Amino acid sequence: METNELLPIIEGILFAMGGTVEVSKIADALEIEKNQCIEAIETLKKKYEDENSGINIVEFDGAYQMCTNPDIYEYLIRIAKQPKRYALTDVLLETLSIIAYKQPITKSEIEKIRGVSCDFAVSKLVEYGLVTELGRLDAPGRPMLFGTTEDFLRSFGVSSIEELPELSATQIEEFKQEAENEVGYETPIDVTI
Amino acid sequence: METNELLPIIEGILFAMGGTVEVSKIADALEIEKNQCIEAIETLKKKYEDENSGINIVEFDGAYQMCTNPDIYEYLIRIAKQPKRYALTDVLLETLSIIAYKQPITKSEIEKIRGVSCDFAVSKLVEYGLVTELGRLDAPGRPMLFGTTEDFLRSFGVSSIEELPELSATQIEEFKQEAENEVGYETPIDVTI
Amino acid sequence: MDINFKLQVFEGPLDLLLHLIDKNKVDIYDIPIVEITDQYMEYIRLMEEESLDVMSEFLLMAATLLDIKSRMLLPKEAVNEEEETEDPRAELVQQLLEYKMYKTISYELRDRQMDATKVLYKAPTIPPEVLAYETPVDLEVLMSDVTLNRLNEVFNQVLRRQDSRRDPIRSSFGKIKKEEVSLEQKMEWVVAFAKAHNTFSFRHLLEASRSKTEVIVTFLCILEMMKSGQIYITQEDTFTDIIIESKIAA
Repeated sequence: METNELLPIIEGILFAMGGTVEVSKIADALEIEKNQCIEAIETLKKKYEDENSGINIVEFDGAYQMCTNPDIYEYLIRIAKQPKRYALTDVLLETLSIIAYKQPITKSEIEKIRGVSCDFAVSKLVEYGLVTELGRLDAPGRPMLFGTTEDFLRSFGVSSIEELPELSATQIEEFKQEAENEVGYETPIDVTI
Repeated sequence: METNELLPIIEGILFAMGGTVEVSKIADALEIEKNQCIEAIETLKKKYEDENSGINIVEFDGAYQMCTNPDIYEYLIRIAKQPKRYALTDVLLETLSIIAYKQPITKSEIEKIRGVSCDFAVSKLVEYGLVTELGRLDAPGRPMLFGTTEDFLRSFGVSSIEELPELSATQIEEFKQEAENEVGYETPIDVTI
Repeated sequence: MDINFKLQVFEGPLDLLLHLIDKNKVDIYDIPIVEITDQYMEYIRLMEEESLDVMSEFLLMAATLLDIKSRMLLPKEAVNEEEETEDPRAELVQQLLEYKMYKTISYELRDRQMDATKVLYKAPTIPPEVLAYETPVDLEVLMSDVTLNRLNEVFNQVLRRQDSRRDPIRSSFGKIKKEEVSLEQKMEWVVAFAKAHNTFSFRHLLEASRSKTEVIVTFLCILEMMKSGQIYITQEDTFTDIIIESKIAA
C-alpha cells in the first residue's frame, strides 16, 4: 500500500481507538512493514503540526495517540464545564442575610427562622465562598457554626460585619411590638370567596 | 475571533468531546455568534472531506460530532472494536419507520397503521435508545407520544428527521401507475408521508 | 389454489394481505375481495395456535374482509346522483397502501443502518483535570445585585415572616383587647381608600387592621361595596391575594 493511501486509514484508527496504539498492532492489521507504518504516522503527525490543528499526535514508547493540542486547553475547559452558571437565588440570599446578621449560627437555628430546611442553601453558600464553617457549638450534637467570609465582606466593600446596616434598636423594638400587637393579623388572612 | 483561529479550537473540542456538541454550546463557550460557529464547523467539515481524511464531521439535529470516514471501515475494523449494533427485526424496523416519519405519535396510531399491537416493539425500541417518550398528548387518556432519538439519527446515518429518505412522489406514482396499467382504474387515494 | 405458505410468518393481517395480493398478482387498488377473503380465511384456519392476541388481530381483519365482501355482493342501492357510493374496499386499500409504504421505507432504513455501522465514533477523551475543573465563582457577578441595604431588607423580611408564622391563636392569648370597630367608620375609610386607588390588594388593606374584628369589618365593607358595584374583585386561585379594582377611583 502507498503511504498516501495509508494516511486516512491510520488517521481513522488513531481517532477511533482514542488511546495509545502500538505501531506493530497497526502494521499487523494493515499487513505492512513497521517502518512504513511509522513513516505514515510521522507524516500525519507533521501534517497536524504544520496545520496548527486542534488535534496532535504524540508518541509514547513506540505507541501513538491522538490528543488535543494543548493550545486550545483553555477553550476545552470552557466547554467542558460550561452549563454551570452560578446564581444567588432568593433562598440563598435570605439564608445569607440570616447568617450575616446572626453569625455564628447553626443550621438548625437558620431553619427555625426560615421555617424550612437549609442544607442545600448553606452548602451552596459555602461552595460560593460567601459562608464558612466557624467550628462547633459546645452543645448536644456539637452542631457546626457558620459565619460569613472575608470574601463576603469584600464583595460589599466593607471591612467587618459591624459595618452591616444595623437593625436599629428601635427597629427591633418595633418588630417585637408589631409581633405582639398583630400576631396573626399581619399575616395575610386567607379569605376564600 | 477570526474563523481561521476558530478552526483548531473547534477541531480540538469536537475531538475531545467525542459525542455530539451543540453549536450553541460551542458558540457560548467561545463567545461568538452561532452563525460564525456553524460557518467554522462547516469549513472544517469540508476540509476533512476535501483531504479525504480518515476523520469526518457529521451533523445530528444541530449538533456536530466527529466520526471515522466510512471508506476506511474495512481496515479500521481489523483493529478497532465493532460498534454495537442492534439486530432490528422487521417488526421493529417497521414500527421504527412509522415513528420516524409520523412523530410525535401514539401507540394506538402506530397500531392503526400496522394493524397489530405494538407494545412490545415500542418498548424494545425505547430500550435500544432509538425511540423515546416525548410527553403526553392532550387528549382523553393522555396517551404517551413517541419520537426518535439522536441515537436513531446516528444509527441510521441521517442528520435530522427531515433528511430521512423520502418515499418520493415518483415512487408513490409508480404504485398508482402499476394500478392503472393493470386495470385502467384509479381510485383517488391520497397517500402522503 | 394451493395454500402453501403455511410456514411463512406474517407480521400481521396487513402483511398477510399484501402477501396474498402479491401472490395473486392483483392490483392493490382493485382487490378481488372474494378470492382474497377466501384465501385469507384459509390461511387463518391453517395458522398454528398462536397467542390469543395475535389470533385476534388476524380475526379482526377477517371480519373486516367478510364485511367488505358482503357489502360488495349486495346489490347496489339506487345511487343518489349527489352521493357517490364509496367502494367498500377504499378504507382497506388506503390502509394497505400506507402500510406498504412504511414497509418499503423500512427496507430503505435497513440499508441506511448497514452503511451507518461503517462509521466509528470516539469516546470522550477529556483530560481528567479538565473534567475535574470547577468554574471559579465570580463573586462580583454573583453579588452584583446585592447591596448592603438589600441584604438588610431581606433580613427584615425574613424576621417579619418568622413573626407571622407564630401560632396566631396561642401567642395572642390574653392580649386581645375588646375593641369596637364601627362599620360606618370603616366603610368611610375603605371608600376613601378606593377613591384614591385604582387597584389594590385585599391583603394590603388588611395590614392596617388592628384586630380580628377589624379584619372582619373590613371584609364586610368589601362585600358591601362589591354588592353595590363600587368595586370589582378578582382572585387568581384559592388562598391567593384578592385584587380589588375600584370603580369609584378619581
